[in-house]
Order: sequence, then structure tokens, then C-alpha cells
Amino acid sequence: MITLTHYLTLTGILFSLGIVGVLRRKNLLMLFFSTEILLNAVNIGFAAVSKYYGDLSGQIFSFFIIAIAASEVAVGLGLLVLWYKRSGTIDLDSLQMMKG
Amino acid sequence: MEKYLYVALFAPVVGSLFSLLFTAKKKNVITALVTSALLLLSFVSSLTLMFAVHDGLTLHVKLMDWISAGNLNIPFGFMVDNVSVIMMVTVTLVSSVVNIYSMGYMMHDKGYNRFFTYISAFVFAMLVLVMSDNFVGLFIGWEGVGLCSYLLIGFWYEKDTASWAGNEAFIMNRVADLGMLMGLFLIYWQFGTFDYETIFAHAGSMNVSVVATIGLLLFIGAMGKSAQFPFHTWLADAMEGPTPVSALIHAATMVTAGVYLVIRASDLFSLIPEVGHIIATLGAFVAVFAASMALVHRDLKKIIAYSTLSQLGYMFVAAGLGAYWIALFHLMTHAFFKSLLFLGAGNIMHAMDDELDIKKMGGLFKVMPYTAILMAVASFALCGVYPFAGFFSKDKILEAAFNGSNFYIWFALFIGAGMTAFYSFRLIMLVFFGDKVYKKLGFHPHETYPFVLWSLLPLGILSTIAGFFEKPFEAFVTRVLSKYEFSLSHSTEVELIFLTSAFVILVIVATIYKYYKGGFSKQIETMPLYILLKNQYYIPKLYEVAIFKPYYVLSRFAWKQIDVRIIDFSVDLIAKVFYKSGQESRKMQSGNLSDMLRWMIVGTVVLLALAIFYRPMM
Amino acid sequence: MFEIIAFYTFSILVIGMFGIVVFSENVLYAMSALAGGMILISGFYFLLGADFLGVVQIIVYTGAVMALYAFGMMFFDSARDIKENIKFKKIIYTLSILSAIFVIFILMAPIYSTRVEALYPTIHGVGNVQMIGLILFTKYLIPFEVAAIMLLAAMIAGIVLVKVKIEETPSNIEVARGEK
Amino acid sequence: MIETALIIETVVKAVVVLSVVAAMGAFATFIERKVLAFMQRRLGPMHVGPYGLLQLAADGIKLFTKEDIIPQNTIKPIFIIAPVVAAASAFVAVAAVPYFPEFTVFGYTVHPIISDINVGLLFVMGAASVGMYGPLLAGLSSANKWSLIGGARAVIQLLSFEVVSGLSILGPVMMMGTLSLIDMNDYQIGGVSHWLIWKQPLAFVLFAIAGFAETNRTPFDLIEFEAEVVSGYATEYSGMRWGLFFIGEYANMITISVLVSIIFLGGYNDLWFIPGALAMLLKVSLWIFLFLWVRAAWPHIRPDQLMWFCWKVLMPLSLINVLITGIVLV
Repeated sequence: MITLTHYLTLTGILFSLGIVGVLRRKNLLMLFFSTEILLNAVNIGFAAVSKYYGDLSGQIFSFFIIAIAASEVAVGLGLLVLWYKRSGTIDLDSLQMMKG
Repeated sequence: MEKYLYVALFAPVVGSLFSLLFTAKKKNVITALVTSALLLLSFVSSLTLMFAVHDGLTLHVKLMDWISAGNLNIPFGFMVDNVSVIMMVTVTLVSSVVNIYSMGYMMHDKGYNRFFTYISAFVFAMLVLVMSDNFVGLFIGWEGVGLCSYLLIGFWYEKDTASWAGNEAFIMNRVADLGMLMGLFLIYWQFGTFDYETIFAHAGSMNVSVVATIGLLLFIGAMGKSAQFPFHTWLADAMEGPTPVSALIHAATMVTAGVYLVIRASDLFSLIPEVGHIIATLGAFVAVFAASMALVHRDLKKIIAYSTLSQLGYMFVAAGLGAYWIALFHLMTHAFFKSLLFLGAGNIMHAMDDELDIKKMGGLFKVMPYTAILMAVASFALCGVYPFAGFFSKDKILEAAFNGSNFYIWFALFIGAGMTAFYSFRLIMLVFFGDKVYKKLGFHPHETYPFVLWSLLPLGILSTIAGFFEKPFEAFVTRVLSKYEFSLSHSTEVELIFLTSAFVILVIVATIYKYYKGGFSKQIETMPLYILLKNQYYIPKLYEVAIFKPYYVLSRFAWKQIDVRIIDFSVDLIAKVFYKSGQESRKMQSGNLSDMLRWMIVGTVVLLALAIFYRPMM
Repeated sequence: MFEIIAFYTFSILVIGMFGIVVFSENVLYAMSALAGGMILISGFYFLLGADFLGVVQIIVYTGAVMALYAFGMMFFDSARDIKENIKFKKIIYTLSILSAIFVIFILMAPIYSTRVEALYPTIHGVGNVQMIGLILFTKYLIPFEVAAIMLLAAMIAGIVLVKVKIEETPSNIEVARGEK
Repeated sequence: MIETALIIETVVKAVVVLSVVAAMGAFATFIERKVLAFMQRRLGPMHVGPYGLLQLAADGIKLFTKEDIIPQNTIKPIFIIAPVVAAASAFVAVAAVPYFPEFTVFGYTVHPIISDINVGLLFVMGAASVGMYGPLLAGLSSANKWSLIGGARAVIQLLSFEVVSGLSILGPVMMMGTLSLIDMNDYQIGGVSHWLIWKQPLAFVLFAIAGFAETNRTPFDLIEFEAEVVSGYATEYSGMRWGLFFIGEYANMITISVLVSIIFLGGYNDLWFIPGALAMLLKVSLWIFLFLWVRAAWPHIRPDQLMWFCWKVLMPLSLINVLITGIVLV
């Protein structure tokens, strides 16, 4: 029988995979990908909790997260294209203008 | 009638605030005109109040609750009674005259507008001091006049001596104020209030030793403000300020605040005649002590300053012996003739390009006769020659001393009167008569502006005739103050008056004769007594050696050892820790998104760990 | 039985896919794997009875989000292998594993709590879509509207950002590349 | 046991549907050539078999036996996967589509749908949207400019018209209150007058146009327009891989036809005297003929015209449609 623990463990694993990506990646596009992984991991968690507690709020939250992901892509990709037009690269190390 | 009180009190502060707006601007006559007009308005209001008080009115005004904390409740209250109205009239009159005089005297000064700001502020503070119906209000005014005095002494702050003198006056007053503050605390502790009426009503039922302590402590404050020994050194140095300031503050008004305090608290002091005796003794001592220093001094203004000191001593004698109305009377007449004397000295300084050495003058009568006449009048009044004002007030003090069988005090005052006569006419003779020394030195003296002279006229008249108001004055103020009963027989009184007057006139004549003949020889300046007097009994030296030097060493030690080594070091250490840690942690801010994310995750991990492992104490 | 098999299959596949996304040198691999992972995640939703969520997952994530990324990739010409300068690998992995352990620990916490009560319980016999519609348009109406506005704003922002014309002066590029 | 039966039934249905759709897709290519030929006053394929009927088999054999070329510099795994994705997504889409009414075989009731999920319509659209990954991945992995441009065009076109088709279908969905295709079919059970086309004519037109675009049919066939981008994303493909793209495209065409029939044209309900199954076949055939007819009759449009048409004409219209539907319903 698959319990909530299974799903939450899966969520945790996926989330940490996302974190690895976020930390490891230097390509901005890949960074976005990793962010999507994080969001999806959380989504699974929400859906699972929703199922096992018989409460639909979890699914609603997932919808909102999906909406946020969509907005993030629209704006993020726009910025990325802009940056690429300016600098000709999407390497993260090119973004160092805020050096302390 | 209340509105007159408000006008009298707040007209100066309005003038002060008005001219404050111009302090950073160029010289503007309008400030002087406005402040003069407002001071005159204040004077007129005070006069109106005086007539009202004469008709039996006593005003009590509570402006607002000022301090309310726990049991402590201090209203912002004012009182106009027979004593304070006399002070109000005196203060506003003299200050009006001085203000108008200053329009001429300060004509070419850079700080023209600033000067009038200070003067009006001083008048306001003085009025608060005089009119307050409780000790805290008095103390506020007390400190206010102290502040204005400091500002005005150091008016020419570019000069080292002026700023030094300002600081000296301020610090000396602070030292004495400590005594006063302690007195106030004691009052509150014992009486639970600061209100005059309550305190005086209950003073009789208090332990005498407590009242004596309070009286002594208050007197210490009075000593500081009135420059009594040993706090006297600041007054002579205060002459660094502009001359009108010396006339107003350091002769006529502020320095008499100490006397006023004793008079105001007369109900308290009359319970403790022993303390009064101490006051009188000290006053007699200062009267002679200061006069002796005036004998040999060559500085025009300092002579008058020492004269002021000695006259303050007279007032304290009267106040200490319980003759409060006489003290107040002398205070008032003294205010008239001493400010006149100072303002005349100001004219001379003006004419002599700020030269103060009287040995360098001489024969000025020809150039500035009106000033000479006014100063002669003032000198006669000071010496107590009939029919001038001083005769009535000063001789009354001598009588009072004799009356209390305090013959040594009387004798001291008697000698002091002789000295007064000598130094006054030494000054007159050296300045206005004799050889025209100034010509050799290349001065071109001239009489001052007519309106300035006209402004001095009221003071001259009052110096002459004020004495004739003795009886009405006594009747007026003794409604509030206790009466002083003379137990001398009429013949003794007449004999005393005759003796004193004769002595004074003799001295005057002798002085005039001596100086007419060419004065003393140079030899006298090598006499030990002369040198002792010239050096003011070495008291400033003593202060320097006994107080300044050790304090300087102590301060230096505190600076070098405690401040730099310990406090600065610890403060620097804190700063350095932050600086270094900032320098180190700056590397975190590489501006690289990866690094930022890494730190973010570190933070997340820490927070998660906290959420898991931290259990708040239940 | 069926559920267990499906769960483990999907889990392994999704973890594998996302692993490719995270560790692959090739952006195209990563993108394809991510798209595949998204579709597979919708499988979890179907398993959990959240049909609507599953379909939305496919349409929005796979159909729109990933397509946009792919389109962006065409812009950047980054289909080829990219060199990434990765430092402090140990720190990265330590941090990730630590956070994973902690997150799992925290996520497991509700299991021990019996106090949780459903605010919007599922009603038997009513379809998933209807239920979601019911809740979305009653309790969550305002968040829903806000999300709609947010999406609109994001869309406009995206269009405006991409349309911005940049004067490509050499200094501009140098600054951007951090050469100055 | 029921579970096992269900699995067996599902597998059988899947195999049947897969093979039938694949066969229909293949057959559609033959039909297309023939119809186009007749419209252009030609004969079309005539040599292989009677009326060239076996041309279909010949093409199949040719595609299967052709050399499988994978050019250099391609990203191999993606290059290989891309056509599979294209075909698979097209076939997955049909999983939630019903074709015929229920019928009984040997006392066992068969539902002619592989999986009756209650969000069937959305599922079909989702699967169709996944279909864009075929061209996309092909274009990205081919290491060829024409491929890349073709892929980009595919993505843009599919993304844009998905919006239109989704919005246009919203009106009918609001009226019927369901996302299940079976329920939609049942909604129109009362005959021709109950067809949704009469209630949602604008939605019908919009969905049809969007359908043309999503299947890359003329006049929106910019993706593979030879004069501009050679063969688009399929430039580097040959043999069976190319064939998979081809089959996927035709399977999509069939799916769209079925969808239009079910949503707007009364579905598999009995039509006058014609039984439901046959009626459905007729409708789908009609639609496929329409696809071909348009291809023969219309020139194709420029890419900018396409986008303009999509975002400035179709999308506002579909929004207005939704709005009007909402007002009418309320």
C-alpha cells in the first residue's frame, strides 16, 4: 500500500535533486529548469497530502503554484532573452555586477 | 491686570525671537528698534503693574501645569507682589535704557543683531526669575540668566580672554548652583513642594537646623550669582563682555539675583538669624575686600566691577541683618547709578578706542563734558553724598549695622565707604582731569551720539532723586517684607549720618586735592600692600595653583590613561570587529547568483535544523 | 498492486529524468528529460485521483512552459554542450543531502499528527473537476482572480521585455560581460 | 478477476485502435494523393495494383527498407526519439476518444474507448500539445538551419493555435457542463437539431480553423513548406523515422476530425436511418475530404499573417464567443 510517507519521501528526493540543480548549474536556462523541478516536487507533495487527508485545498495550492510557474517562465524567459541580447551569453558568471 | 503681566513677561521673548531670525544676517537696525520698543512696552506694563500693586493688588497666575510626575507637581506659575514688581520695574527700566544705549554703542559691531537677541533673552530669563511663584521657576530663570550671561561675556568669542571669561563665569556659577540645587532638593524633601507660600507658611514649624541648612545652601547659590567671596573672581573677568552688558547684567540686574533670593526667602532667613549673621559678616568682608582691590586698579571697568562687588556686599549685610527692605532699596538705587557709571565708562571706551587704562586718559572733561557730569553724578550717588540716591540707601545700611550692635560690621562698612569715595574720585580725577595723557598716545576722543546721552538721562535723574522715595518705598515693600525696627535714638542716628557723610566728603575732597596736585608718586607702586592689592590678594593665582593645575593634571591623566587607553580602545575594538567581519564577509557578496543561492540554501538548512531540533522551553 | 507498481515505476522514471536534468551536460537532454518528467508527474496526479490537476500539468507544464523554454533555447543556440565551471562540489552535495533529509523529516511530521481536519473534504460521487471548480470559485475566488491578474501581468511583462530594443554598443557588451 | 479482464480488454482495444488508426492514417495518404490528383485533373498513382491501390504497400515497404541515415553532429538520442514522440503522442491522444456506441460481443459489453477519464477533452488536447515535441526535438537535434527554423515555426504555430482551440472549445464546454467526450456525445442525442453546431457556430468555425493549423494542413503548412525551409524539422529524416512523423500527422488529422464530429456534429448518435457507427465514419470521412479539398483549393499564408490571424482575429473572436456564451447562459 502506498502511503503518504512514500509520496513525501519522493517529494523530498525530488526537491533535493532540484536543489542540487540550483546549486550546481551555471547556465541560467538550467537554473530555470531546476526551479521547475523544485516547484513540481512541492506540487506532488500537495496533491498527495490533499488525497490522504481528503482535503482539496492541496490541489488548489498546486494550481496556484502552476500559475506562478507559468508567470515565472514568461517574465524569466523575457529577462533571459534580454540578457542574451545584451551580453551574448546566458552563463551565470556573466552576471556579476553586484559584486560586494 | 493679567494681560499686563503677560505683556511684561513675554514682550522681551518676542523681541528676542524676532531678532533671532536676523542673527545670521547683516546688521539690521530694525532688530534694535523692535527689541527696544518691546522692552519699553515691558517696562510700561511693569510700571502699570506697580501702580496696581500699590493699590493693593497681588497677582497670581498659573499659566499651565509644567511638570507632573508622581507627587511632584510644578505649575508654571507667576506672582506679582510688592517685591517682584520692584525688581520688574528696575530690570525693565535698566534694560530699556541699556538697549537704547547699545544701539549707539554696538553701532559698528558684527554681532549687532545677535546682541539684541541675547539682551532680550536675558531680560526674559530675569523676569522669569523674579516673577516665578516657586523655587523651580526661579531656578529656571536663574539658569537662564546664567546662560545669557555666559553668551554675552563671551560675545566676542574670537577673543581668547572673552571666551575664557565666559567659561569662568559659567563654571563658577555651576559650582555655586550645585549648592542651590541641593538646597532645592532639601526643600522638596522637607516640604514636599516648591511653592513659596506653602514653604514660608510651614517653615516656622520645621526643625531649625534643617532650615539653617536650606538657608546656607541657598546662600551658596546666591554667592555664586552675586560673586561673593570666594566666587568673586569671575565678575572682574566678566568685564570682557561689551560694556552695556556689564552695565545691565554684571552691575544692575543679574548679580543682584542673589540678593533678591535672600530677600524673596526672607521668611526663611528671618527664622535663622545665625545664618543671617554669617551672611552679613561675609557681606561686610566683601565690601572692604573688593573696595580695597578697586583702590589700586588701573582698569576702568574693573574698578567699577570691584565697586559693584563691594556694593553687593553692602546689600548682603542689610539682607543678613534682616533689613530686607533696605537691601532691596539699595539694590534698586545701586542699579540706577552703577549702570549709569558703567554706561559712562562705555562712552569713555568708545571715545578712547576701547582703551581701558585710566592712567592713559586724563583731561577728558573738555572733550566729553556730558559724560563727565553724568559719571560724577553717579559717583556722588555711589559714595552716598547728600542728596544723591546712595546717601539714603547706603547710610541706612550703616545705620542698620550699628543698630544691631554689630560694630565691627559697621566699622568695616565705614572704612568701605571711605574707600569707595577714594576710588570713585580717583577714577573721576584720573579720567576727566589732570594731564591730557591721551594726546601723547595719539587718541582722538569725542563725545558720543546725542541720543545715547539722552538715553542716559533717566538714569542720571533717578540716581539723583531716587533717595527721596525712601519713605513711600519702605511703606510699599514692607507690606510683604518684614519691617525693620530701628532702636537707635534720633540723635545717635543724626550723629551717625553726620559722621559718615563727613568722612566720605572728607575723603572725596582729599582725593580731589591730592590728584589735582598730581597724584601719588611712583614709589607707592613698589609697596608690598600695593602689590598685594594689585594682584587681587593673589587669589586668582591661588585658584590656579590649588584648583586649576591639579584638575588639569587629573584631566590629562583621565584623557591619556582612561579615555584613550580604555574607553577609546574598547570603542575602537568594537568598530574594528565590525569592520573586519564586514571585510571578511564581503567575499560572500560575490555578486554571483550561484554563490547567493548557495548561501540561501545554507540558510534554509539552518532554519530547517532549527525547526526540527529547537524545542522552546515549555 | 497496480498502484504500487505504478508508483514505483513512475518514481524511478521521474527521479531518473530529473537526474538527467540536473547532471546532464547537454541542455537539449535536460530539456527533453524535464518535459518527460513533467508528463510522468501527471501520472502521479492520476494515481492520486486528481485528474484535473494531471491534465493541467500536461497542458501547462509540458504544453506551455517547456515549449517556451525550448523556444528560448532556439534563441540562445544552446543546444550544444556547454561548459560549466562548477566549484565546491562537496559543499553542494552536502547541502543538498542535508536539506533533503531535513525536508523529508519535516514533511513526515504531519503523519504523527491526528489533529488535522479537512477543511474542504472530498465528497464521494462528485467528480474531481466539479469539486475543484466549486472550491476554486467560492473559497479561493480572490486568490484565483489575483493569480489571473498575475498571469496577465507576467504575459505583458514578457512581451515588453523581449520587444525592448537594445543598442549594442561595444562598451555595453563589455560591461555586461564583466570585462570592465 | 475483473481487474484482469479490464486490463485484457484495454490492451485489446489499444491494439485495435492503434492498428486501425495507423491503417487509416496510411490510407489517408493514398486518398489524399488521389483526391488531389482528381482535383488537378490528373489520375494520381495508377501503376501499383488496381487504381494504384497497392501504392500504399509499396510506399510502406520502401520506407521500412530505406537506409536509416543519422547525420553527423546531430544529438543522436533526441534525434531518434523525436519521431517516436510525434507518433506516440498522436496515438495517446486517441486513448480518450470514443468512436462508436457501446456494443455487445459474446455477452460482453464493449466500450469503444480505451480510457474513459472524466476530463477526456482536456486529455486529448494535452496529448496533442505534447505532439509538438516531435517537431521541436527534431528541429533542435538535427544540426540543420532549416530544421531549426522549421521546429521554431512548429512550436510557435502549435502554441498559438492551442490557445485558440482551447478558448473556442470553452463555449461548448460551458454549455454542456462536462469535459467528458461521451457526455458531450450524449448531450446531442436528440438528432440533427440538437447538434451543437447550431448553438455554437462561431466556436465550430474557430475550432475547425485551429484544427487545420494544429495538424499543419494547408493553408497553414508553413512548417514543411519546401520553398522556404526545405522540409522543415523533417529535413534530415529519412526512412521509417520520417514515416513516423507522417503517420503521426495523419493520426492527428483523424483525431481532430473525430473531435469535431463528436463535439459539434452529433457524434456517434444515430442519424435518421443511419446507425451511429456509420454516421460517425461518414462524418470523419467528410472532414478528411474537407482537409484535402482545402489543400487543393487554397494557397498557404505567410508566417506573420499566420500569427496576426491567430492572435488578432481568432483569439479575440474566441474570447467574445466565451463571453457571449457566458451571458446567454446566465
